[in-house]
Amino acid sequence: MTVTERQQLSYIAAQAADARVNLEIETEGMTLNIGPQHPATHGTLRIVAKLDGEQVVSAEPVMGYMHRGYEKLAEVRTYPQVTTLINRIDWLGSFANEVPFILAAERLMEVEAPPRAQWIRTILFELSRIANITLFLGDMAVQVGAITPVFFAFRDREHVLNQIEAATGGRFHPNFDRIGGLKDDLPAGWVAETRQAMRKIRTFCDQIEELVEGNEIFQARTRGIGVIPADIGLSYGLSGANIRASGVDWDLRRDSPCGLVHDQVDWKVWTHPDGDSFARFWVRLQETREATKIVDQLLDAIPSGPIMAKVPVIIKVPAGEAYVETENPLGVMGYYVVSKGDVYPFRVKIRSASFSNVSITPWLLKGVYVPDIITILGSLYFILGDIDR
Amino acid sequence: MSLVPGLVKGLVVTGSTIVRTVFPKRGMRTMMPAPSKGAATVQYPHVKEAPPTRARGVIALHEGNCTACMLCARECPDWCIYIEGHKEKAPPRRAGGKPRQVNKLDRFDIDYALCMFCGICVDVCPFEALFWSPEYEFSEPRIADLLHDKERLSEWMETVPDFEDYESGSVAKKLKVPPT
Amino acid sequence: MSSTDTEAPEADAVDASADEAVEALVARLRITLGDALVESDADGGLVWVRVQRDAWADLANCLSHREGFGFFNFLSAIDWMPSPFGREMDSAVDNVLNAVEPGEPAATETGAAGGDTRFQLLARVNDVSTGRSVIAKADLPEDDLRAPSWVPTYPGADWHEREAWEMFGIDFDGHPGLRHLYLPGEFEGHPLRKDYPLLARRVKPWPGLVDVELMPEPGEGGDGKGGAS
Amino acid sequence: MISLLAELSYWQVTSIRVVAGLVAVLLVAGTLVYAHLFKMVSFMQSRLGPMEAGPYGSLQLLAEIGKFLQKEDIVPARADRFVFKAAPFVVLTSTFLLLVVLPGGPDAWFISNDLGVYLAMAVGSVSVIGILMAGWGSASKYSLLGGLRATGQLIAYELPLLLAVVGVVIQAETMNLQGIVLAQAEGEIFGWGAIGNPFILTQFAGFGIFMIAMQAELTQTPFDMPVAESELVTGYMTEYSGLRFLLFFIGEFATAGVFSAIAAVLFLGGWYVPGLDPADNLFNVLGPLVLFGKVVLLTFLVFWVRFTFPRFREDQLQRLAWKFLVPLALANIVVTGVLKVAL
Repeated sequence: MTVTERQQLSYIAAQAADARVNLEIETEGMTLNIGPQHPATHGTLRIVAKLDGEQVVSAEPVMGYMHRGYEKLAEVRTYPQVTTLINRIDWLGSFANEVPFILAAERLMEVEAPPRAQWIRTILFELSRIANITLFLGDMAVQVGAITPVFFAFRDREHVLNQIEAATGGRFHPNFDRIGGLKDDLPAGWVAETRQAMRKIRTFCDQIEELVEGNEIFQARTRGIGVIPADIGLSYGLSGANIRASGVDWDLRRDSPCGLVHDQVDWKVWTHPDGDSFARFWVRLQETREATKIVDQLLDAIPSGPIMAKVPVIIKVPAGEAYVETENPLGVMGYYVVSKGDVYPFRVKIRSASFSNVSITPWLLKGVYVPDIITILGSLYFILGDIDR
Repeated sequence: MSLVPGLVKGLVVTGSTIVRTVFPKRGMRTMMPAPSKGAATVQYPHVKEAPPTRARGVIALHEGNCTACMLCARECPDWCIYIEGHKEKAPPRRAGGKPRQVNKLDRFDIDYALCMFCGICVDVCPFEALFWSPEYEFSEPRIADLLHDKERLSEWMETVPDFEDYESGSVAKKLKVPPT
Repeated sequence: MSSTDTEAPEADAVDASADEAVEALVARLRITLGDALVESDADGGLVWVRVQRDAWADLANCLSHREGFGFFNFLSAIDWMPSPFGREMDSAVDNVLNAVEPGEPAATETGAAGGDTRFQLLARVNDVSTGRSVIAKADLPEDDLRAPSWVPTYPGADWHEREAWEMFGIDFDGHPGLRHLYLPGEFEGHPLRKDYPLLARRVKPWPGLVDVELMPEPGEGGDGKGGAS
Repeated sequence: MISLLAELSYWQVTSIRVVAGLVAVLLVAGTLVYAHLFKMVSFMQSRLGPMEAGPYGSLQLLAEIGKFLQKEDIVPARADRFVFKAAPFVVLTSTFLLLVVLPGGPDAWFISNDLGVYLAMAVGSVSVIGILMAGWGSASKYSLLGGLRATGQLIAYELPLLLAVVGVVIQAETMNLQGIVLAQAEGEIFGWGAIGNPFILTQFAGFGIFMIAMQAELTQTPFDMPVAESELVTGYMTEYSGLRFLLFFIGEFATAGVFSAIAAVLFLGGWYVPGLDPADNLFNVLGPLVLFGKVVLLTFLVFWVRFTFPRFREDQLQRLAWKFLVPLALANIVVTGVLKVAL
């Protein structure tokens, strides 16, 4: 775990600012309610920030404005019905939400999807990652004030969404994964179109690199802001690009591939030693590029065959407990499924990435300026549905 | 760090996007501005993008195939399908045979205000009575009007496209849409 | 994990060494925690350890500081009581509501690593450098739902414990501020307990209940995917 | 033209000037909104922008105005009502006052004041008071933060703005804006006078500083912290609705136009185009159009930058102003002064 000098310095600076805040000038604090209706909160997260001037003394996220109680709802739904719900957890990368749940159920049922289904699953998994992170790349820029990149992101994400829709029928809520395989096979011509979409995404990444990442103002706004040391990030449960940006070389796609075929292709896990907002942006940009490469390689080698294993008509999952986690666009997402041999899961614990990722904010926001709250929240990248579930 | 400042590169990116949007054909070679071709957006009510054939726009009902077996209503995660039916004697298939007992569909309503467009009902239907149509223009000013009955659902049957061919390597059976 | 490994012998070898590692880990934990470690289980890459409630914080300490499980994954709880509301959709079953003996915990039916009480804490930590992980469990007596907090060890447990507190009513000693996380402040009840009714399923009759004679075997649609494959 | 005006009575001249002023502000603001905010930015973002109202959406602005006029004029409960209501007018007043010193042709001007530059710089700061009033009077924390940011920022950027102009004043040897245009029209660059002497060529450093400071003065990205949609939810404008928001909106674009016009006068030769006689009566008609063209050009630059760049943080902005722009502007003055004396 490399904690660079810069990271340590920024960390010390942040801590010092924390101690300094109310000593320098004895002023009365102000409480600023950021959200629940605020452009930077991606929905309805609310941050109650106690300010001294423009400096944050303490910040406390308040959520639940969108709590839908999926863990309770899942208990009264059959296994195929649950995927309908969990599509809506991280609504920008919906397909990726289905995968760990289906894999957990498959593990309990001891069935395995045929290779073609695994392949297509992985492709769609990566496509939803691209669709998700593409929007982040534009959104992060809009958080620090540049308006145009987010339109580029919406424009080019469309190509990926079109492909997801052409294959699954749903733009945002595919509900395509089934226990034992997939709902349907790919339509003709899909592979070629997806390749083209991947080319467009790579062009988009180049544009973002020049428009946002290389921009001196963007760097001034993000470098050294919101530094997360690796060990602290881990103890808060940060995952995905957030922790890789702190130098932790950990990616479940590579380290424990379960049910997905990431181990069949040649790709790289990107890390950044700095742990600041810029590093998180940079890692995600590289990840998007890498994902297009993964998709390209997978498209070359989709095996032929069925897309559905033999499963009973009425799915009753044998009693047992299973936990499967995958490296979703936002980080580690896992489902702890407890079954009692019924058509309903007895208990589903949804481990969503954003919930843990955002839990570090009270620690992270101490001593920063108001604009940096937005930068840090933007760079942590959460989806409200993924926090509130 | 490259020699060209990132600020300038950014301006070039946005500037060239302006040029590409206004002069979509290979930059400035043809000097006719045609932004409506260069833009990524379409003017919706005038121009419509065709959704893919698989798009889950609205559920269409092939009434003749429905036997009111309730499977879709039971499997619906949102409980948004309402079916009522009764049994009826139908004339025999062949002359001289016994009269058959058929289930007649009285009511088949889908409450699209509740529907999550998951497609489970279409999947579980054993008699091929439900189909996805890419039709998406069925918004209503009042939420109660989103409860559509079987007549309306049957109208959408005409917009159901044929199933596409599968990508090479597939062994799945291609399905057919029954003629309305 | 093993389910996707294509080469069986190699997978076995991996499994064998993994099993040894798990055993060694459990043995080390047993040395530290002694009798407080009640049970352990391992299956397909997952490791469960069940400890006594009082050793809950010690377990976290041990896992974090000695064993290198630095990544806090999640913390939650399970209510093992079978739901008194039946399937929540069939009003016929619903009517039997009162006939069902409520609250009898099916403790013997609990899953991996067993359990004795209705409520069970559930947490998971990972070691990102080696890819190991442990799922921790602890039984909580129903009349005294409290457990030591993990926050001093894993600061990320803060919100998870708040969630468990409001969803199951479990108190965490040493937590810096147990207050509502998702639910409004004046909310009453603990929604994820099995005896908490899900109103959405009760205010409206199940539309699938309409009495129609069963059709000739719905299964004849083939492999159950009906019109799809 | 001057002879024509001389024959009219005072009230007639005044009304002509008022109408001209209104047209100059509203028409310019409207054109800028349509050309830049609606169309240029849309093309930059691969969209078409408004297309429904009028051909290519050209009447969209009217539709927007109609929409704003219909909306309720909400005053927050604990707001300082008078200050809150007056603030947009103060901002707009500053814009109109700026216009007064602008020459549109050899005889087409409102007032020809020998302290024109001085006046422009002075009344340009009045808008700060309006913004601070809006920020304070709204009784909203976001507005207050926005207002305070605006004040700190505008004060910081008045200085480089002023210092950048000093170089021009030294070179033109006058503070009369009309005189500055004529000095550019008749001047020569080191003895070469084919295109006159647009000060952008000799005062390029001053021009750069002026444009940066102007961007900050107009609170456009990368210096838009006072409005900062993603942080402060449009800052001092948060609580405004209806007509008063519209006034802020018009004020923003009109000020952009007027400041660009000042920049055009100071650095691009104002209403003059090279090759013609500046005393030609033609310029009384052509001049405003030429000036307008230059304004569109400069505002294009302003909005291009605005919609491309992210924004600075407040402390970074102050650092840029005090540590970079002010010293550079001072150095520019010194060099200009030395060259002026030496040559």
